[in-house]
Amino acid sequence: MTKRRKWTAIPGLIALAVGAVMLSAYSGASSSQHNSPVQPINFPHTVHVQKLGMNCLYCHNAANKSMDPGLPAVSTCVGCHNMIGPDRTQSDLHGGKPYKSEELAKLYKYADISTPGAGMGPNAKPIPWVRIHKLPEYVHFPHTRHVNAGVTCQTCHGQIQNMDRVYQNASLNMGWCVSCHVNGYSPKEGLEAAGYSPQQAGTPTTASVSPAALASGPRKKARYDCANCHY
Amino acid sequence: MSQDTTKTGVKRRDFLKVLGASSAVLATTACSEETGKLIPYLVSPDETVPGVSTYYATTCRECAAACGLVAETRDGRAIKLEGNPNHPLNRGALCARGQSGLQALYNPDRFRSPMFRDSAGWHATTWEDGLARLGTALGTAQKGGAVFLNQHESGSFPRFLDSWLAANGMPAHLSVDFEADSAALEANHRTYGVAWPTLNFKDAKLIVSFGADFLEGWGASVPQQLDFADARAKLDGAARFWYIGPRRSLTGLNADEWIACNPGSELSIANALAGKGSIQQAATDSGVDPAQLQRLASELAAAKPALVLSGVSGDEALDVALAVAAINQASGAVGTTIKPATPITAFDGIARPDQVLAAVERMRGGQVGVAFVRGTNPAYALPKAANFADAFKKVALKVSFSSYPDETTEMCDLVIPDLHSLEQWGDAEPVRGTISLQQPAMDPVFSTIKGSTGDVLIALAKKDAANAAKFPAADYRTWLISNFAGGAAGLAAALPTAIVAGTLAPRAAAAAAPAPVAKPSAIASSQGDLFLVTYQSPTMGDGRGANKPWLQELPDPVTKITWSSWVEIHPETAERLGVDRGDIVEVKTANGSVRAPVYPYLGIHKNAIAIPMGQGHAAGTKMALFDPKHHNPGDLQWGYGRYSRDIGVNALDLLPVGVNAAGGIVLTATKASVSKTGDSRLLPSTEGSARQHGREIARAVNAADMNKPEPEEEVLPGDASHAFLPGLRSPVAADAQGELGAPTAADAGTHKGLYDPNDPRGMAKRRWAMTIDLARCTGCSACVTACYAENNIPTVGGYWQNATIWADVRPGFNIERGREMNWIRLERYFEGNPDGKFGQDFETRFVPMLCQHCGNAPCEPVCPVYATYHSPDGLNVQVYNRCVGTRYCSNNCPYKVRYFNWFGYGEQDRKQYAFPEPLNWQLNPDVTVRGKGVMEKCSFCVQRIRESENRAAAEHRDVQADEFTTACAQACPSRAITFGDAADPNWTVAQLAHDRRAYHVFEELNTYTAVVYLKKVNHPATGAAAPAAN
Amino acid sequence: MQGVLAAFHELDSAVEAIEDLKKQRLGDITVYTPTPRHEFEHALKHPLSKVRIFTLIFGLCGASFGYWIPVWISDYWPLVVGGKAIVTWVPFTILGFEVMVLIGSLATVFAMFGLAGIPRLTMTVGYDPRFASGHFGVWVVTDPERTDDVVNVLKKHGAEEVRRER
Amino acid sequence: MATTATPLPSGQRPNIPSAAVRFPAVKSYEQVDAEIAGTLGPSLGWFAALGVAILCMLLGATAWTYQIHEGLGAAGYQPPVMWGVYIVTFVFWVGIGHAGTLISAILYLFRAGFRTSIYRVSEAMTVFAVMTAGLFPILHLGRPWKFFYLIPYPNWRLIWPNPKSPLVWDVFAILTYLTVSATFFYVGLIPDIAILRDREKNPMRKSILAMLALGWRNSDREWRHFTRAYLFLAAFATPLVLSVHSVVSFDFAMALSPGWHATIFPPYFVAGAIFSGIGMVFTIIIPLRKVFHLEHYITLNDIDAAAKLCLFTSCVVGLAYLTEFQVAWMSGNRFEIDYFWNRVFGQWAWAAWIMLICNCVIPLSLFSQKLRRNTKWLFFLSLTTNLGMWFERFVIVVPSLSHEFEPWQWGTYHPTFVDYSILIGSFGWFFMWFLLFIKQLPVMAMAEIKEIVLPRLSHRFHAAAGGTEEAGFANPGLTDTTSGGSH
Repeated sequence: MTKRRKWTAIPGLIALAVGAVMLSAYSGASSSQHNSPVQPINFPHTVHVQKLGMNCLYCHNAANKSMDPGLPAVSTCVGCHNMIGPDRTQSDLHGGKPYKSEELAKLYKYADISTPGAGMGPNAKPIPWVRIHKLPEYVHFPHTRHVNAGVTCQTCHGQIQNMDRVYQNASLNMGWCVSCHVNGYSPKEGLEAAGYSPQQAGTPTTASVSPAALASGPRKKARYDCANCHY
Repeated sequence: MSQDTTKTGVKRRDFLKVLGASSAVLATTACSEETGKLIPYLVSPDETVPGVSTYYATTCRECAAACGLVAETRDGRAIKLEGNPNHPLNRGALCARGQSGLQALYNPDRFRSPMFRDSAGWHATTWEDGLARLGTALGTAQKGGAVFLNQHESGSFPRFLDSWLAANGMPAHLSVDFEADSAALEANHRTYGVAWPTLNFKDAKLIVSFGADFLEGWGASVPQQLDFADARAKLDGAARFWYIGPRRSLTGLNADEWIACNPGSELSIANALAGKGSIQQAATDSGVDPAQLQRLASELAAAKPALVLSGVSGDEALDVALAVAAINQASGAVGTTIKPATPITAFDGIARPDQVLAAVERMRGGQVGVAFVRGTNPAYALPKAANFADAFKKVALKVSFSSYPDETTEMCDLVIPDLHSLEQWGDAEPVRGTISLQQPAMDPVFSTIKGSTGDVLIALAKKDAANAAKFPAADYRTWLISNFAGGAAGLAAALPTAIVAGTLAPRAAAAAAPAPVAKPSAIASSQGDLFLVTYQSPTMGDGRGANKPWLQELPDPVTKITWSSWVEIHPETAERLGVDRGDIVEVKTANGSVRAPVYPYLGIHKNAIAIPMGQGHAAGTKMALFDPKHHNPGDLQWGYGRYSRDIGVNALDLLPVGVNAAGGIVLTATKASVSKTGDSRLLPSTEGSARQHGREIARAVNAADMNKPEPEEEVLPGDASHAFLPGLRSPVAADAQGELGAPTAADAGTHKGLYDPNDPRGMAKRRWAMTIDLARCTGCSACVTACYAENNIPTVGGYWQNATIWADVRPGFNIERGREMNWIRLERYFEGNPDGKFGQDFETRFVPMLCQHCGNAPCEPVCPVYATYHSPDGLNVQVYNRCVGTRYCSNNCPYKVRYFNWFGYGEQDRKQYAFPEPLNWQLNPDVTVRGKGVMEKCSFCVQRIRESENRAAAEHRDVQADEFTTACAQACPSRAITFGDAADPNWTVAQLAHDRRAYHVFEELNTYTAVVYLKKVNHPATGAAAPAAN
Repeated sequence: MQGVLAAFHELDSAVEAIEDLKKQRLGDITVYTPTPRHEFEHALKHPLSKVRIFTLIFGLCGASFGYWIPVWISDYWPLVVGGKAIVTWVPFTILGFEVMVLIGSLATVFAMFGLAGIPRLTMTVGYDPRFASGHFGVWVVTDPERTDDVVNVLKKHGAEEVRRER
Repeated sequence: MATTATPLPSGQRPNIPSAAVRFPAVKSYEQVDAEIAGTLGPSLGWFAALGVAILCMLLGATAWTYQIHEGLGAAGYQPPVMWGVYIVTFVFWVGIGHAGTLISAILYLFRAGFRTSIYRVSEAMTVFAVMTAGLFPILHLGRPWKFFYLIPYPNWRLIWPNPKSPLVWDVFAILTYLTVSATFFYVGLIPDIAILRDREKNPMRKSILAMLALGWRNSDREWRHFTRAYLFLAAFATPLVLSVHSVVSFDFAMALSPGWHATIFPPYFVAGAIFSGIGMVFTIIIPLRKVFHLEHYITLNDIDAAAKLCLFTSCVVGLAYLTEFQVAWMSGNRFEIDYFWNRVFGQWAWAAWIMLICNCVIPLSLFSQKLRRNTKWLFFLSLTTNLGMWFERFVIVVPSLSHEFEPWQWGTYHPTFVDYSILIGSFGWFFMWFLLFIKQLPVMAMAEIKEIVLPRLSHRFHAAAGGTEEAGFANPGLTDTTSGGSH
């Protein structure tokens, strides 16, 4: 009947178990946050948004009028890239040197474009993009409500304009959604999340509201009862 | 691709199948799941926004009436059918059968390709090969005596068809509609010169129906219902309604008084009322109290104008119809309540059934070389005694254009399946002077079916040098445009409403009626002591509804039985025969016998039994030709699809081939003997107790008492509050009582969860509520099917939808167990005649019962996980993904309107899956498909509320009064249901809730429901003892 | 630790021995008894157990915590159910009570463990398995020089066996 | 007319049988140890019984697996009867558990002597019955894999269980009850485990027992705190036992359904629970004392006393039944009146009559002392009690639900093989644990029995006291008060 010091481990084990539960509950380990799959075409948001200054709504054209943001049809890509082919003799990228774009070659293959300017061929196929931001099926997320309320895309999606490969910026779990509904969306933080400051030039503005006024707006709270999203 | 877009205006199918699979959403999946692929459009269709519905106006082809439809499509798939508000017939309403058009479109048993039969059996083939085979076979066929049996439809197609037949040296087609009342059509022709005058119920001072079931299939039922409801909703000075017949149908149950006459005695009564016979004689013949007939006669004499209708299907049907026409004329109905000047042209050109029988005899005689069948199913819908199968087999070449396997198609040699009406072009002229256009709402579900029958016929004509010139059009659509008054531009302009003024070329006169093939008097050849009444089921029609699960699952409005056949017997007779509910009896006539369970029914003559038609489709031989990937349970068979297999009996097996003077088949002039078999089964019925037991769920008031002040009620301290209207103004009753503080306290943060923090008006802004006017409700059940369609409600009656081990595999098993999922159900309570004696009248009250969205909901506090709670806008919300399935809420719901997913009806990998491909294409992407183990219930169409709010927010405005409504309210053909915001006086519902007839069900439980019922209004005979109204 | 362990077979002998030892102040006495006997309590005159204090304090803590949880939950995400107030004090009494019992009784047990010195990791000195069965044991911790006195007293009162232990 | 009264012929002061010393056949502490510890060690019959129990449990487990796979539709639920055999059995097992705590805690506080010999078995029964009962709320869920939604723990959904729901009260009550009764059971076992440890030769088993005994040494310090703590635990367990079944009864009483919505439910349920629990105690101890040859510990006097308790609770339950009818009758509420009429004359009348006969009629036989001391009759009666109490819960759950407010939704109920298998499985699960218990741990509290057994005293003492009375030492702590008659 000597030492049975093993018992002293029990409180430690319990503490460990509690810790693990808390960690798994709060770490968002079950979320697909930071997921960044390889896409069939490595679409550079950086070039399109930063260099070319394209508006998100140019391609994701339903984001302000539908639950779905809308995914650009292949014809939307072809609209510009019908002329801008893989073989770039002159480019503002790569220091203006001629180069061949692998990614655009892939696009031409999907869209069945033989030579620039030829238009989409008969064997065109849609591009099977890999989905990154996926809410569970029982959640209804109306993009239109958020976009029309002035929530910047980057608030949820992160600074897509700086992403070479898009990844999931937010955890997208329920607590994350609800926190914003309860505490309210701050236009200022939203602009900051988008990488803009109210004083900075080039900050997007609406016709009537100046960036500074926009940023000084009050926090916008939203309903957070269950049936807002679950039905 | 792009030329397709211009052709149909809707090209988005291929890749959307992929999207569709992911839209069929499930509540059970956890957060970490496969995220899948995002497949974009190749070319974005101009008029669609992903996630936003597009609406196409078109025409319903589920029955002959040709109501107007608006098909809601989402991402290229039709997901819901609504009535077209601009259409002169249905004015925005739509019946259950019309709603179910989608399940014809997406029927999993639809032919996926042409099929041909050789000595080895059936084979599927390609579209081109099928057409080539048809061309070859036709080339060698003997065409002189060809028969084309087409499902009756109004519009240009019949003319096109006849021109094609003529070009090929074949006689004109027969436009068959077994649901049509030949006697009424004939009498209308003789009296008014039109097939069907418009009936004006509103101006009638008295409505009398001789077996005319105008609420459920006789004539154009939706407009008739709308008008009837309007007539009865006048409350003051509304017309009384008498129903005369051996069986009280749904229409009969809506009558104030029922004359339960002997079958076949209608003529006597009609003659007596027309002044051609004596009341005494009529009373003797019909076995009715002469005093009652006398009262009818004197009321009729006083009512100018009256509206008397005949829908008798006995052998004297035409005589009754003509006598009724005489009564109408005498009461000044013509021009006032019966308007031949604006006829319903949808029924023009229906072939008389005796013409069909004559064609059958020609087949039997070997005079027919080619027979075509399109849509219609004579092998099922003609009495077995006509021996159609025998005759049909003698035809050398039999071609079917049917979209679904059926008894007739099984006997054919070649099937070139037609497109569904939602996939093809067409037109109809429902009312003289109005053309209703039919445009495809989506691309064909099966790309392997590349054209409608019209396209096929044009393609065939083009192969023949002689005919090619006669059909220069590229396809049927081009043909239609070339025949359209405004041409292509006019058509395009008319398509947004699909309604255009104009008149189609009249149809070729129907061939002269051939001599009747059988003696009109069929009773003589029958045996037995009970009259057999066979009637068309309001849901199945002549049998074509049987392969649609929504219609199988929809309880018969009268008996509330689903997925089954039954024999209605009066309780007195049942007692005499020693049978009870569910006992299986054998019904025998000279022509055959069937076995079916007994349903004791107060509304049947004690000398008669009634069997509905529409079930008992042949099981058919095996046909393993469908794509097995598409979740087909068990062996695939011919017959009429999986949903109709092994269900019930076909009442037509009992009938002789009797034809009345109008050429219609005699349905109710046979006698039958009934014998007990000793077997019995539980009826798959949704009916619990048919009596209210004094619980005042369905209340009624006599019209005469309406204006009397309510008797002062003694209020005892501690009694439940009867002042429910304050409760309606606030989402939570406790708040109305001042217990949760003033609504404006919201921003103070006291009860932050109750309010939209951005809305300074706080929670009192919205209280979604509904009124249901029982004076208008006819019990037709269109709301039920509309709800199924809108809310992805699974049907649970399929024989495979049961457990695996030691399970009963029989249709309707889950419904026997009370597991039906009807979020809105129609309760049908009988009042009066408590002992079930024949001869004593009884009253019927229909109550649509759905979640009452109580302000003090008993279901909410008992849920351990907040899966149900009260939303700030007054909804009682069910959160499927939070629900763990304790079912406590259902136990605590006094209205019993919560439904549980006992099996994985919504899970694709489950045996019990309710939406086998492609039925799941219909699923509404805005509504979660519930997985197993989850409670669900009426949500007041919360997805529509959110959609409107989202649209309003995007447009920076508030939701406006009456901007939208729920699916049930939208479909309701009697406009009994009104939905809206009771807290905002601009909404109609807020006004209706203050009606003097308003009451809440189980008010004494203090639930503060959001559903307000308006009492039914009874019109008892003046002087007669009024049944107790409460 | 050093002392003398005696095993008695008779209850009265053990009690008398203890009383004698106490009278002579011959060291700290521990009594082993197969079953609690009041005779020993009277002889040893120990104060009342302090378990009750823990029971009271933790019972009260439990009750407050038990009330606090539902109140906090209800207020954290205020959802209206059945038209009831957000914080309903009356039914929360049930949770308050249950948690009081839970925490109070667990505290009682752990207090008992603590006060009684269990779980005891060593029991090599001053114990004999017989004490769990039929014998009464007296364990006297004492100075080496007084050991003999103790042994004498114990033997005098009829100890079955006396053992010196260290 | 008699003019003279007749005295008792014996001329003695009347005595009652229980007035004898509690265990006349138990002479010494060593005998207690030997006889009770001697019941341990497996036998062939025990293995057979355990095998049967495990098979039953596996049947239930299989049925549950099947039910999870298929969905709850595999069970016989028929709306509106949304609760069926599972909830019936849940309440049944919770009820069984209650007698154990009653005997070990309440009777401890009341110093009822007959408790000593049967309380360990009863307490084990409590723990295992609550373990069994605790399965059912999970088992009857539509989505049992989501049961953790009921547990209040911090989570990223930021949403917690609804503390207003009686089912959450259930979670708290059942978990507390399970924890406290298991603790109580274990604490009471510590001295006995120490006895076993000190008797054990096998080093492996000995070290396990040593661990379980937590180094218990029977020292006066240990006993001093132990008895105090035990008293407080008993004091906690006593209101707990009343609260737990009250909370279970709230599952029904808080609902609106006629037949459920009644304020009488908590006391009615508690009495019913104790009644059924004592029934189960009889079912267990009557064979046990026979097989283990413990008749001289679990004496007829003890059984007699327990039978009186049984009779008393039966009368309370009967009164509650009558009160329910009376309340319905006098309420003037047509839903209530309809329901109670339906209860005894409607579709489920047979169940109601089984309940009434088993729970109210048969136990009346216990007014006869002869039958109270007839173990065969008591065993039979215990079986009818179990049956009757199961049906009592059935009558509460099923007919109430099938005959609620809405006549259109009146229905019926047909359990399937899944329901029955899980019912059988629950018995298998319970008896599996029970059988494992009786061969591993002493079925009686040896240390506590020793309190009652006279300690060995010296010859000197006997001589001094004149050999007549063991005056100073004969104050066994917890003998029942009636035993004073022999002094």
